[in-house]
Amino acid sequence: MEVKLFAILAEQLGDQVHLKVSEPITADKIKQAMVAQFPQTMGVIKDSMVAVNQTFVTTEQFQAQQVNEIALIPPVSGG
Amino acid sequence: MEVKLFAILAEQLGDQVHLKVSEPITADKIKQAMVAQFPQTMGVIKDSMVAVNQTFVTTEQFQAQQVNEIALIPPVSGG
Amino acid sequence: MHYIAISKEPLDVNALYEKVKDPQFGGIVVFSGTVRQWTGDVETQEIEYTAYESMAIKELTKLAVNIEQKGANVVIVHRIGRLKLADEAVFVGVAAAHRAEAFTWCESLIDELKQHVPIWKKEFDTDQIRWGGPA
Amino acid sequence: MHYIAISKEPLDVNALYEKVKDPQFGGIVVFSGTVRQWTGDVETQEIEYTAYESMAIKELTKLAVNIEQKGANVVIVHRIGRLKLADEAVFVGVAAAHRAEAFTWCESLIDELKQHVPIWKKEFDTDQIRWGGPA
Repeated sequence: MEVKLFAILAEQLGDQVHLKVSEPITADKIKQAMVAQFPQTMGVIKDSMVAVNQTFVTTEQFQAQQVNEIALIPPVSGG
Repeated sequence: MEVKLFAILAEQLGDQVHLKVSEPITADKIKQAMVAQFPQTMGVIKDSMVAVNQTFVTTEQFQAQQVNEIALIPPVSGG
Repeated sequence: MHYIAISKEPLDVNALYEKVKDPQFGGIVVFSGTVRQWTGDVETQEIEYTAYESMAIKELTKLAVNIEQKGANVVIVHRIGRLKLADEAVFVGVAAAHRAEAFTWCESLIDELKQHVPIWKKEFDTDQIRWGGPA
Repeated sequence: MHYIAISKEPLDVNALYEKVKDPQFGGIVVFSGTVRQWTGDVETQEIEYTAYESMAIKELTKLAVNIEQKGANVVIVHRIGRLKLADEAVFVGVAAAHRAEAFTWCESLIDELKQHVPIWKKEFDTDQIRWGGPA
């Protein structure tokens, strides 16, 4: 599935990457797939959050058809 | 001595009144002289502060020559 | 820096904001108090503020310098005269390096102003005139 | 009411202040965060903000509605793009009936924004580029 990237991740890898994640989809599995495919992002991914359909998720499980949008959210620094 | 009035006191009695206060001058003596001369102000004076030379005073004692300006300060309500 | 004034003219919030702003200080907190229409069941039409001007400026300057010395810009202006609904009665602006300080200092300044600075309001409500506003 | 935006244009602080103001609410507290020149020994020249815009608006709206329902107007606007020194990065305005609430709510909004809303800064300092600013 397509995963949106921002900030330092987007700078390194572009706005979006394709990851293979098996169902049920969880935040941990997305982060693991990211690190497996792009090991250089491990440090940032460890501190990142996952958003599914523009909402932060932690332990929730999703089927692929429930997912419109996945994003990796590096530590925020607005304000 | 001349004593400046403000707010509800000024509305009732004008911007300034003349009070007789013996040395050493104190806040209590000023308030007592005010109530003696204008008994109708008793309720407001009880809650008022005294300022000598534009500084709030409580127990300080003054000689007449130290005093440039005396004011009675009814409860404030700015802001 | 600090800037203190008692103003007969309407407050120019934008100009006062620009005055407090400073590239040295990244966090700006502004409090403004405006004439409110309703206080419970009491409807306000107008407020007249008066001040013991010279002493008010002296007291406000003491408050401002005390905060300025901790590392901040402070701007305090209080309006006097007749104010209509939604007019600004007071502007308190603090610029500081850290936002938590700017909030704390701004709030303590308006709290102190309301407790000690010789300024008075006479409120013209639809039912009666009140010195100091509804009890 | 509440108003939320992510803006590519410079923030018009005065227009946003007028938006939050309301004769119903006498106390207005505004926080603005501007680009600060110095953070300790680090000198900043420019900051670039980026956002996950649609989600940032969703998160900010949740925060704003939560406060609005307690009885307040809330205006939050965050700038994105390249900012120069002293440019406003963020405006958070709260109008409420009582000033203590306005202070508390405004501060909690900017605290929450900084912790959870998907917006990032890339700081161009004289010595290096820093994601998120000086540690």
